[in-house]
Amino acid sequence: MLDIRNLRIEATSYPPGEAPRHVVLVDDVSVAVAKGRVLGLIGESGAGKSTIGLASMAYGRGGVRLTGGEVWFNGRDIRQADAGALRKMRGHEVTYVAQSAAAAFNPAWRLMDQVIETSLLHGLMTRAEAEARAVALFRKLGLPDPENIGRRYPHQVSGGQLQRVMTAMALCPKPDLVVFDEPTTALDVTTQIDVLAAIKEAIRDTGVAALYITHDLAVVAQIADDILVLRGGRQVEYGTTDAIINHPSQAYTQALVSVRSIDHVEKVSSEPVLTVQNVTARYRGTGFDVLKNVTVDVAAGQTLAIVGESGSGKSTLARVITGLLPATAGRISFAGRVLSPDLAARTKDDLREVQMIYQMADTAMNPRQTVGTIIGRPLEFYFGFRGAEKRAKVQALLEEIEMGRGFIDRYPAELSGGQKQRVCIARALAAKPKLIICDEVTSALDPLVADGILKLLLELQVRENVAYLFITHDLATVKAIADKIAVMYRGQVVRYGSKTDVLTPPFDDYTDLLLSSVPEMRLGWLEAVIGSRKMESAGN
Amino acid sequence: MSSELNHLLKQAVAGRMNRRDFVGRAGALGVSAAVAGTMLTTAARADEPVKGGLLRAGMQGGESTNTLDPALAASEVPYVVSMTYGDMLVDVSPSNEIDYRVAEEISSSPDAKVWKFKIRQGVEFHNGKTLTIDDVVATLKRHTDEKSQSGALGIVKGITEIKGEGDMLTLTLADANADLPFLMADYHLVMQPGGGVDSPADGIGSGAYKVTSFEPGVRIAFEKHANYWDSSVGHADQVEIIVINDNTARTAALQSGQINMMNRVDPKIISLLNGAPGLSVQSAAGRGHYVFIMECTKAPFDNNDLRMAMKLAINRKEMVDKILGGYGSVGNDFPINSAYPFFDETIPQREYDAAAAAEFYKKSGHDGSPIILQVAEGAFPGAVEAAQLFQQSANAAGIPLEIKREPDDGYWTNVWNVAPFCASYWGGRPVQDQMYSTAYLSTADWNDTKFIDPKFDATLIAARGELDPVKRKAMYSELANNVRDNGGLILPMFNDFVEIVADSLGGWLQDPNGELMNGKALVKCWLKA
Amino acid sequence: MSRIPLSALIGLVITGAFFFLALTAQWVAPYDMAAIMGGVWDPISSEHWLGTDAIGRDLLTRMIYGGQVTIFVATCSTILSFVLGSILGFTAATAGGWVDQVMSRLVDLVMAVPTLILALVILTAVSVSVPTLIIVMGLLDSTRVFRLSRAVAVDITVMDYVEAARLRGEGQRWVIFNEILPNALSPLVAELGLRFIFAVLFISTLSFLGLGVQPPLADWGGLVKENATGLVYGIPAALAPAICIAVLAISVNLVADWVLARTTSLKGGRGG
Amino acid sequence: MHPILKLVAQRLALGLLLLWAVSLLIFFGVEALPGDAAQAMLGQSATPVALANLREQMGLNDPLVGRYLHWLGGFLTGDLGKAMTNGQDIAKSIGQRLGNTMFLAFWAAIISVPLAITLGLLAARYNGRWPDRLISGVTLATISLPEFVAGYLVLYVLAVKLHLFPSMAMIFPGMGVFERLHAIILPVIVLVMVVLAHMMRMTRAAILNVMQSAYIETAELKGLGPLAVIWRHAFPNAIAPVVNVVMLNLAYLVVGVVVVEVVFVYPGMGQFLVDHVTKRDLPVVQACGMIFAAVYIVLNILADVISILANPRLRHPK
Repeated sequence: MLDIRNLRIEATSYPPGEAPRHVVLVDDVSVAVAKGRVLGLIGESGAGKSTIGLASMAYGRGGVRLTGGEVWFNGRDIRQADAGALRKMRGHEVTYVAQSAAAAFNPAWRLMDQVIETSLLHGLMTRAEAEARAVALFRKLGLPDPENIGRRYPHQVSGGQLQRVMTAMALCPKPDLVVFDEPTTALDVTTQIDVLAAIKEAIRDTGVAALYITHDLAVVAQIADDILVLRGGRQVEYGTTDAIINHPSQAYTQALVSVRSIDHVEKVSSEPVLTVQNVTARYRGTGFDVLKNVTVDVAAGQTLAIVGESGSGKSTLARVITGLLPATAGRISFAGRVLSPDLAARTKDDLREVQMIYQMADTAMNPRQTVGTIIGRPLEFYFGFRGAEKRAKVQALLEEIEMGRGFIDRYPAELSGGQKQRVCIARALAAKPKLIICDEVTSALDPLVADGILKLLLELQVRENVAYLFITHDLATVKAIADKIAVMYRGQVVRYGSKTDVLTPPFDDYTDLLLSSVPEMRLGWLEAVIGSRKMESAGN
Repeated sequence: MSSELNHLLKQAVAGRMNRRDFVGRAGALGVSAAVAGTMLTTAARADEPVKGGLLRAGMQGGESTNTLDPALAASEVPYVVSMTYGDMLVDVSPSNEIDYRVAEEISSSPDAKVWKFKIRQGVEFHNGKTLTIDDVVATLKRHTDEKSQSGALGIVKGITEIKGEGDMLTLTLADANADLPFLMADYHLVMQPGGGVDSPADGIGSGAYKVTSFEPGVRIAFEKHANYWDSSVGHADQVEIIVINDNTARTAALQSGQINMMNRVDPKIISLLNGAPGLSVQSAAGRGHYVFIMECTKAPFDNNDLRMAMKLAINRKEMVDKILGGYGSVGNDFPINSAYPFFDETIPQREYDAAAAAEFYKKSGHDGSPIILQVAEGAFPGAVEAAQLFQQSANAAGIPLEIKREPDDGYWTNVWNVAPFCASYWGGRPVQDQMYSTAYLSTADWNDTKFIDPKFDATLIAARGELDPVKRKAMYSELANNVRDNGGLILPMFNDFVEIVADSLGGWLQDPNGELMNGKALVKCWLKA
Repeated sequence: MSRIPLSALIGLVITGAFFFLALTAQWVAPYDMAAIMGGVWDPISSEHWLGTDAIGRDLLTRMIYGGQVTIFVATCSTILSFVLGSILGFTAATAGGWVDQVMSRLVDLVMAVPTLILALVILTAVSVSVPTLIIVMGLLDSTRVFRLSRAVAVDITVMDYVEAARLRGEGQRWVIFNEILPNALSPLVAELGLRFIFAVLFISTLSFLGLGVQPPLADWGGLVKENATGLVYGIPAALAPAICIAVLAISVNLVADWVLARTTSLKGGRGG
Repeated sequence: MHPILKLVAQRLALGLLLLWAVSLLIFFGVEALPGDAAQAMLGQSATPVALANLREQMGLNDPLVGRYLHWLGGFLTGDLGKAMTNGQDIAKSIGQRLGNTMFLAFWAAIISVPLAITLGLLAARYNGRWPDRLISGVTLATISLPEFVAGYLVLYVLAVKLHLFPSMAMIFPGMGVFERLHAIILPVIVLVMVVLAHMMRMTRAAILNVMQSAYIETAELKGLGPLAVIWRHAFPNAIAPVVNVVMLNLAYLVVGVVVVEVVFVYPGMGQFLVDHVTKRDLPVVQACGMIFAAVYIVLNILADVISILANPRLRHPK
């Protein structure tokens, strides 16, 4: 039904103030989707998977153009089709499920109106029929209160539910093909699994073909019939899911499959550098505590991983420790001394010895400062290094984070995601801290890159004997790096101890849910988990 | 017919040019005398008064702060308003004779100290009430009351007793004054029911038109006063004054036919307008004059040689051309011109004479430090430019004249009558005595040149009581020469009233007594059929 | 920087030319500004390229000097308003809390009274001179700059790198001048252009209402006023300065638009 | 209490506070200026005696604070007092002028607002193509033209040369609506020229800004046509900024038209205020200032409320 032959996609980008750049996004990719089949497109960011997905709707973002090959859909080459014909096709024969439903829904409209918009626009059915179908889909996708949820506005619905509504929107006009663009990436693991299941079921029942785009092989393994592995716009490997997962032939694919291969043996606990005792905190003007009576400590030169889903308060804990959000109760002592709860009241050394690395490296660096300035500032600020001396030290640091001295005069915009994060690490190191707070430092990165960062962090920990407070929602990462783990849920620590203790049964319900929700790279895992959960719920 | 001939004809009909001149200049355009003559007569015949219609004047000089109280009238619009809805005892005719209005007969005691005014019968106010002697007395009393803010206070304060019996009003004066009838024509002295004591601003008068709508600073509308006693005036059914302070807008309004006449024409555009179809420029030599005043009591101007140097160092002709666009006449350093009765034409005209000026300047022994002339735009139109011209001519004579520009705001309070040397404007007065008494008598409030000369004062007082015209003229001539040669007044120019009327307007006459035919244009003119 | 769109290029050239003339007026102008050397509104001739003005001064000369006054006053007041407005705006944004509240409310207060009226009230009383003009206009305009720079700064202060600087223990001045200012610059520069135009139009309007600089000095607005009466008779004298105002405004606008276009891709954006 | 009502209440309270502050500003501001009503009125004929008389009569000799409180008392009881200069009842005289101003502003707005928004949408639709350039170019020119120049040009061409419309916009009581409309055509044209550009550019900018959002892509992938995308999906989310700039310009139409009034001799608030400012007629200046400030504040509140209503997040909190 969809048949892409030696597709070539190019784009011209206009960086402000610079000469336009000409880039090839996708080159010589051929792939086919038969009716009712699901094709998984996998690859890192920049692999061109989304571009191909949109290409199958003959749509190009910004200056993107299809410059070669053919895209046959329902028996016609849509590269030749005119705007009118394309418009007829889009939203009717092919529909699209975007990565972030929260952004992809028009905030000014009620959900129902958006869900049925295309069905009415293309005159496929009457409003009544459309709404009936929408409600049916809502129910199938396991949305609460399917009759009325359509009357809500996007902001009134949770991210997981929005993603399902989006799926319903895509399925409503009875399309032949649905393009799923990372539909679960933005979700928490525990939510992701449900959405995943719902999508899979919906696809099976409606019998549509699907193009499923993701960077997470484990996820795609659960849902796709065939998988196309992409890298840098070229196809690496193409085969059935079973073939790709169990017998990958290409080195790159193997790397993807065996990702998270770091085995980190936890160190024996030593005396703590940071102790957080019965800390409670709330934001100004709000009525409830975001942190309730939290007690953890970080041993010198070791890593405490704080695990939890969004809203569990793990990032808040970081803000409390740094003093950005003064604790209302409890006490934080660091390197033998008590830290004042308020940032303003802390000594220069307090500030220096606790450093922070952010999730979004781009917003963590001033776009108007060079790498040299960014890394150099702490050196200057804390140790008063200037001029050549400072420059030398910065270059030393660059070496340390495995980047060339040449980067010293670059601007953040000129760096890749991984490089940016490394620079942030260097900036933290420059202060010679005893503790670095890492807030989701890898979650914005592609798996392989993330691995690199983790490895670097581990090495640095050994070399500099610095402790990490490692905040993440990704258990794989935790397994890879932590010495101790604290599981947080709704502002409280529900499970806390050494890695092995925390990760070995018996579990409390939440930890169990959390652990069981992490996608595993084997076929049928999804069914297994869902099945077992059903049984449990049936059991009690 | 060529536009120029057309223009000449208009001028002639409007009375700006006598028949002989017209025929002469028409001849210059190649029109035979006979043709020109007939032309004029036909044009003139087409000039009989026409009744009815709506007459509109577009005027500068009105603010939304104006009031209908004639006592407080200060700027042009209130002045014309008073003249339109109100009558005084008398008017002054364009030819400087007494034109009887509410009074129909005047007589005085030989010493000109007691004056009798016979009040006209059957004059009716707009509210239907008949005007009585009591109204007249009350009106004059209101203006003579020391506490009133009346603009006429200075004029009538010489009156010691106001008496009315039957139809005869008797005014007794402290000092003799042969000009009293002229003073009674002052536009503040509008006859009001009960003297307007209770409601001065109700706009009820006895004039040819009654106020129907008063929007200060915007529009004042009148309609004919049906029972007005004098049928020779008040031709239009309705008249309107529309306040248009912006020059361009005013002219545009006239051109697009929304108004029939306008005051205060910007001299710059006159040359452009002469050619314009359907309009004619009317200018009347008035008594208003633009002046630079030196205070004779303050250094360095306490030195008459220096004063003379300054007087000789100004180029009057250039000023008239550049500042007044030619619509004015050169001054002669005394505040009187031909518009006044008893004017002495024989007094020699003072010319610009750099050499003589330099001479006097040397003689004065001035130390050469800059002489500061303080001036503001508001002093008179083009004051700053005039000052610049003065500076150029004075510097040419080696006199270190410098200009200091002052803000308009508060100029009359903070600079005029305070600074030793500044620019000013005088509107003129109906008679010489009044002009001199207001600003040159040693004791006058507004003696802005601080000209103090007992002999001058004595002659001025004597002239007031002098009923013999010949003697009187001689006296005034003496006063003029005195001010001219010893005073602190530099008078470069008298400004004309320059106005534009549409051809649709009939009955226009030149009147030196004030703008828009001494404020009577709406009352005396008519719309041609 | 390498490729400037044609429109912006034109804008730059013209603006540059105007500023050049303004700077070199004394040498470029053919005659003395105040010298009366012809009749009233003489037509265009070889010795008077634009004819003469309402009292016979060379119009071209008047225009060149007028440009000098207009541009000088506009520039100074714009600079004043920016230095004042942006510093206060940034302070308000970074300080936040009651400081921000007080400042913002005060600005609201001033803005609640129409600018022109405010200017009229002040200028009718204090004697009008170039410095007073600059100060009055600068102060009045700084309120708007305050609003913009505050908005931009607020957008920036939420960035992680500002938080990082705070965590490092940097002081207020460093945060304002090293973290915020560089990123707020481009939108501000764009606004600078627009403000400059408003200043030009504003001073022209003031002069038109008779509250401009003092004769014989005259800015373009004043020149329009001086010669406006001629307009009704097709005397172009008034149009020349009017056109100058418009052309200058347009060309600066073109440049501003371009700067704006370049900055929208940037974090902080217009900041409203 | 519903958050919107709450917010409106807050804004109103704040507005009143602001209004009060404005009254202080104007009163003591005008007082601080050199010169006073008596001086301004008497002008050249200001003898010390007359000055003293008038000051006494105008009550300029009473203590400042006392006068302010007296004014405030009157104002709160709805009595604007009488003008110092001509003793006219302020409420009455302003009422008429305000009516005129509103009349002019109303028609200018009726024409300019829809026009501006339509043009803005078009410009956004053809972003970067010739319609956009044309529209932007023209509006740019109009925004760069000083009001009085625009005024004179229009006046010269339409009134003096072509005799199409009256050059003066005289309107007065007893004039029919159509007469009035005919009278104000020119000033309306000029005002539209003045405010159009600003609103149009903001509309365009706001739309283009929204066009960056992901849901616009969703809409396009739904197969909607460009205009449908802009009108149905972009515009509803661009309302807030547009409304704000519209309100700003409406306020301008009411409080900022002095120049146009001067050029076309229109009896509006602006000219009225200027006259009294130069005459230092404090009560009138005060009253006008309050009205202007009130207009500005009310319009701002209105803008806030509308943009809130346009935003479901605030309209329907979770």
